[in-house]
Amino acid sequence: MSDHLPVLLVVVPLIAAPIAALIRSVRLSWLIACGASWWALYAAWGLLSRVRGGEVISYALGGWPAPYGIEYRVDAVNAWVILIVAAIASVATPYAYQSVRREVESDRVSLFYSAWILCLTGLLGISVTGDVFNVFVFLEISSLSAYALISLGQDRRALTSAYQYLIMGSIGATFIVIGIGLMYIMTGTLNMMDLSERLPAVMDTRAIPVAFAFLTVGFSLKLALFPLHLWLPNAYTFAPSAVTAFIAATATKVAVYMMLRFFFTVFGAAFAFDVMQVDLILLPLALVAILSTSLVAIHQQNVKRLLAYSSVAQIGYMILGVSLASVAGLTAGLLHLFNHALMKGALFMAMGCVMYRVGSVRIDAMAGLGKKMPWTMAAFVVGGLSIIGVPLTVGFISKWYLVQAALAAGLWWVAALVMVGSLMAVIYIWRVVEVAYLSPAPDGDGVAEAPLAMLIPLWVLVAANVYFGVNAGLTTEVATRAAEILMGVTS
Amino acid sequence: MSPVTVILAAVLLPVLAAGLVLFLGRWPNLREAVPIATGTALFAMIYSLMDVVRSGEVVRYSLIEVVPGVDLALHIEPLGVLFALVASFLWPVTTLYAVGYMRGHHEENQTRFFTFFAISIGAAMGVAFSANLFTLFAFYEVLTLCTFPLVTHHQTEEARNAGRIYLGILLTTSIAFQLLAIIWAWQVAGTVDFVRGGFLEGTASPLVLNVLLVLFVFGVGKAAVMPFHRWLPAAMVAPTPVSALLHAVAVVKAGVFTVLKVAVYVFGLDLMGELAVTPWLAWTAAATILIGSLVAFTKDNLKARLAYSTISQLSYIVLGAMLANAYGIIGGGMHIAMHAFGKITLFFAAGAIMVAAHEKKISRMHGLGRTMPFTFGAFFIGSLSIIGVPPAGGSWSKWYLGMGTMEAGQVGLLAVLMVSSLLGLVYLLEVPIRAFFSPPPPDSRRPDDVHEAPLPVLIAIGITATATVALFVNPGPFHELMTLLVTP
Amino acid sequence: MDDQIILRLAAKTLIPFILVFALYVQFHGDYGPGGGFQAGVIFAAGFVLYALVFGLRRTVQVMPPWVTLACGAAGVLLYAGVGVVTMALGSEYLNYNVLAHDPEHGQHYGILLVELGVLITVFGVMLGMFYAFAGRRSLDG
Amino acid sequence: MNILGHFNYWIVIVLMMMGFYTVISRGNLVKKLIGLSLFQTSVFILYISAGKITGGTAPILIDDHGEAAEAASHVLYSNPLPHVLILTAIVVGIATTALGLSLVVRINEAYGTVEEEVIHNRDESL
Amino acid sequence: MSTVIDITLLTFLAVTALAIIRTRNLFAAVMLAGIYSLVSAGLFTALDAVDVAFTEAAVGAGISTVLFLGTLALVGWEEEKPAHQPILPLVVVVLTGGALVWGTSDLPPFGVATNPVHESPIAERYIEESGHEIGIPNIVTSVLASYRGYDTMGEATVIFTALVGVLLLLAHGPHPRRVWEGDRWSTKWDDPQLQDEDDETLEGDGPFESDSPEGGSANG
Repeated sequence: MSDHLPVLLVVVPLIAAPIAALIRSVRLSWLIACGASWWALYAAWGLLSRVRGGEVISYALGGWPAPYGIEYRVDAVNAWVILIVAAIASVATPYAYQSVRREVESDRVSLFYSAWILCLTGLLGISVTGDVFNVFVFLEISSLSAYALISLGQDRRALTSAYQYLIMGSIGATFIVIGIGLMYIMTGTLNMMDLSERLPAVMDTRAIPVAFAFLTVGFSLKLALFPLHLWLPNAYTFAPSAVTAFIAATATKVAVYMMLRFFFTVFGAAFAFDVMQVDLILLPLALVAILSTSLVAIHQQNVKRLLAYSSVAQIGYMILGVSLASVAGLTAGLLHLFNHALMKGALFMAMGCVMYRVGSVRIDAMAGLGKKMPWTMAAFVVGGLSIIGVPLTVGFISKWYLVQAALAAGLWWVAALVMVGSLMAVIYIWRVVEVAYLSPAPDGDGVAEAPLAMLIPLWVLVAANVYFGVNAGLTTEVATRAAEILMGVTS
Repeated sequence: MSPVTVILAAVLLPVLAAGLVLFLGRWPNLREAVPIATGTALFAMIYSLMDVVRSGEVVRYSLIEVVPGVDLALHIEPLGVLFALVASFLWPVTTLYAVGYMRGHHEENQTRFFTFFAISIGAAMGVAFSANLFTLFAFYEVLTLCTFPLVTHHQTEEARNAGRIYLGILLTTSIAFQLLAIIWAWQVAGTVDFVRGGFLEGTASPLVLNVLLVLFVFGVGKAAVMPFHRWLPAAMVAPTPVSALLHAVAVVKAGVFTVLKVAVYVFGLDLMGELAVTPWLAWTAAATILIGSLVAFTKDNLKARLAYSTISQLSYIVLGAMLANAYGIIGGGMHIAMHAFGKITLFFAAGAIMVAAHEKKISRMHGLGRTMPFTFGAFFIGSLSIIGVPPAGGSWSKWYLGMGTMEAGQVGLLAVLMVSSLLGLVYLLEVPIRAFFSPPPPDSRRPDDVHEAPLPVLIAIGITATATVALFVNPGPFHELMTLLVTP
Repeated sequence: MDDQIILRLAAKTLIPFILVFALYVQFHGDYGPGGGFQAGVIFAAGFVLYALVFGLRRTVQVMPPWVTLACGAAGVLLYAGVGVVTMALGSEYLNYNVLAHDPEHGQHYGILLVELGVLITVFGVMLGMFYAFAGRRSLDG
Repeated sequence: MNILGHFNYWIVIVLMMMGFYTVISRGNLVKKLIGLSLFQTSVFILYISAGKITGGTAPILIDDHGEAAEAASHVLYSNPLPHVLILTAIVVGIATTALGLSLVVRINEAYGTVEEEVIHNRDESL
Repeated sequence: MSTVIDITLLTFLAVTALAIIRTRNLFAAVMLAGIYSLVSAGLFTALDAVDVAFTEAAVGAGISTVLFLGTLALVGWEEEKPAHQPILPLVVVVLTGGALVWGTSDLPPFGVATNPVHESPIAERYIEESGHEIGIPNIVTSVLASYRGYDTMGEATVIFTALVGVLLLLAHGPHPRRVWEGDRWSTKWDDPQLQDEDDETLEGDGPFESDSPEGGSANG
């Protein structure tokens, strides 16, 4: 069975989704979702432990060898992303039970979990495949289910933000299709490895740079790179809490992965950075993203929105690492992929707990929660410290590598600006912490600590934030290995 | 007990004590006995490290490798032992004091207070024994964060604003400057492990090294070198035991300790002496000394005056480091201890006055010396130590610092030290003189039943005042440790 | 009312042909244009026509909404299931060669089954969507 | 020849851009979706154009499958792969449109309008 | 000859697209979009893509039109006049289009058999080998269901996802909200005019029924 692990990773959730939709019992469909995500985690770990040493797993779907059929291709890079997605899913799904019961009508919950699993399926499918058109198909599975999940928020603005996301996401996907089409017309192939062999011959045509540009714009839309991030704050703010925690921690990460895969594997770093000089665009955009959206985050009154803007800034950190186009920079970016998933997952889950008890996530609604919901707010503090980049949290590890990569590239001012971004994080996180701990609570609203079923997943993520901040050996090893693969460096 | 066990215990025992405090929250006497007992045991254990230091044995313990090449590690060296000795001695004393103070003041949330207090000590111990810049930075930040709840203890608007300034300055400087400097050092040198004589020499261009030194000195916000000193007066809204132990001893000394450690173990005195920016930093410290003293003059609030005095005195130590010679380091190191004992005595006294007479303003302390002779007597002794005159310990450190300026050929700096001492003479001694020799103001609405503070407070004041004098008679381990530090 | 009768009569005559045509499209897909997807759409169109002429309520009685969801799910499961079977038979996922003794027949069976899966899914989804939109105003049409 | 050889592509690009323009310039949510499907349909034409061989025929083997292999060498078939891709893309397109339309229906119920500007104003005033 | 058909159909498409942009009658726009699909289906036939043409006709002109009309029946038939002439979108579109024209200017010319797409071993294998590898004449079906059968499974999953999404949004009449009223749950229907995130109150801890018996699927 372990030979089939790459495909089983995707197919098991894919089979679970229709079953969950048909089952009328809320609990059973939730259990199916849990099972699917835990399976994914198991499979992801299996894949990662096989490719950690540098092995590449290739799986020919339908028995047709690449490039004639669709190939699943797993190396340390996507095994890493798959692990991130599966790990977050397997924590977020147990968490969802209570939260969803409170926020989604019970007669929709089965379908909700079906869409949830489909979203997971899509994200895993994108990450595991070695075929560019297959990317598009699974991208749409994850996107469509994400639009539907987001639209289920209680505020009516959930609908408009889902619509906005749908339009921008579809434009992005169509751009990607155009880019894939141009590449296909120039080479006649869709397999990533095959493309990477055939593209050099046609690199000096005009079509390939344009294909590159369209793919870059398409992925930037999907990963919410400034200034194409406009869909993200609304979507994260108004989606149901569990959905926000899940999607915020995974969807943009997978989009970053796709961008990496196309830049480094399909086109090759030499083309992307020496010919196209995409770093000249990405680096400034990343810096502007970090600074401007952190500034916007500082002024938010709704904490989920605040965290959403913070996400755009954090995506800036990842892209910053990518734009350095060095092993160190990519390591930083890939590390932050994982680390940011942990911290944002924890923060949004904490907000889900607040939503569950208080019914609002505005800052003024947090007054006195430090005492009333001590575990939830303590989790928020740890997650927040991680965002800030305090040592002994994962955020610090990311920052350490990112700054070091910037300094190694001689960009001391970039390193300094990264630090400024951290300081802005101090402000927006501490605004919340201050209100939670130093403002008196309104009397007698009977707010109590969130249920254990939500607290345990939340604290699993918090513990991971600290554990991987203290013992980053595994994460740095895999991220470095993945970065070396992308850069084509053999160690 | 092996040295490694001791340094591990030094970090962990206070944290365990914190857990126990939290657990025993409902039984106040038991709860407060925990830190006193732990602290005493801790002091005894750390004192046993003197032998290790004397033997010159290298003791390093790596807890965990965080990222490849960087580990969370502790080690034993003279400067750290000195800092740990001071902090561990004063912790139980301050706890004793806090028992009297907090109860006398009817403070709320005492369990939370004692818990974070203990954690802060653990963090300070971590700073003292850290074996590399990363570990140092980690504990430094933990110390910042754990003291935040103490600063904002009263949860008032004032406390909240103070907390913002406190955290704002300390985190800003540490993240924007210190962390950047640490990562930069790692980038150029490939290591962050403390090595006697430094590890930066020859790793980067002089320009980069100069920039690094500036980043380190200003990045240690806890050293309160101007213009990053505003957090210290702000932190005075905290209950007095916090001001006494943390903002006169543990937190601020963690700052200047870092500066000294960076000078000795990251740059090395030789390299420091060569860098163009070092004298400039010395003069920045000198300016802080003078301005701090002058501002202290204008403060009528006793704790504020002591805070500015602290700012001024901390820069003595920074100055010592920037002199880049053995005398400067010895003087700076000893001043960590001497200033600690002197200043804590002063803060204890200030708190005692607040508890017993509810007075904060110096201008309203006329005649109080007659009802509180013991407190004001101790205040007098503490003042002498800060000013640097016998028979108080402070005279030793000032002597060495003066020698250091001569050695460095900086007569101007010597003059600054002199002037500052004169200023101290005036602004500190004003308090006991008013208390003892002025009659009570006629409009005084002071209650008639003012008498000395509660007994635990007095015992604590007695201990620190006695120690201040004793350190003049015999500067003992502190002098020895610093000599060991500078003699290869 | 009279022309309604004519309409209904025409529809009643037409719908079976539409459904048969759908099946033709399905099974002729191997030889000419067509296949599961087109057949599914046409099949659904037959029911849509029924609903337009006879009203949603009667259509729902013939083909309840939950059946459409079940069809949508069942088709996907059938498709994915074929893959699982090939895997169980010791080959790659969706490698139809192992479904029969010789690869060519295996491919035939496999394609037949997965096209059937597509037909069922597409039929269910299209009709289900139509129900959802049309039912938005009221079930009585 | 070159101009003629690319004329096809260029009209397709004009079509694509008309759809794209409709999506990003129109305030009516339904119109946006019409534009989106216009955009996508035009991209399909780009793909299919690429698969065409002048003088070729639809990729359906004309002989009985026994002799298909030999037959294939005599007949020029257009490339089947783009067709397959576009079949998938069409389905994805309708899926997106359907989901978008159901969002529009719900937005209309929640706001009483499907004009972007009006919706924006209503939420601002909240 | 076929080039003439091509050009004619493409020109017709452009005119239709222009009309769609210009008209503010949504019914007309939907109908024109249907025509657009039909014409492009014709174009697909001319380009030898009969399967695609069939599907485009069924979906673009059929299902899609039905769904659009169903929506319009619910939301109204007229589009409002835009308040101002959108300049920015125009710039974006011109830039994008310009980039594409530039990029396609050295694309292999249309319809030439030596283009990489046709020379590629992949297409060659499909055309030459599928006859005996798969054994059915329609190569599109072979590729669709076998060579790239996994994509098609993804495609089936995509539309299933769409159904799930549509049902989540539309299956149960206007969005009801369940509110705990002290002793029991009651279903409240949103008043579109009165809803505010801040007003949302989720009262205390009500006894949720564990598995609602009526819960579940799409019985509309």
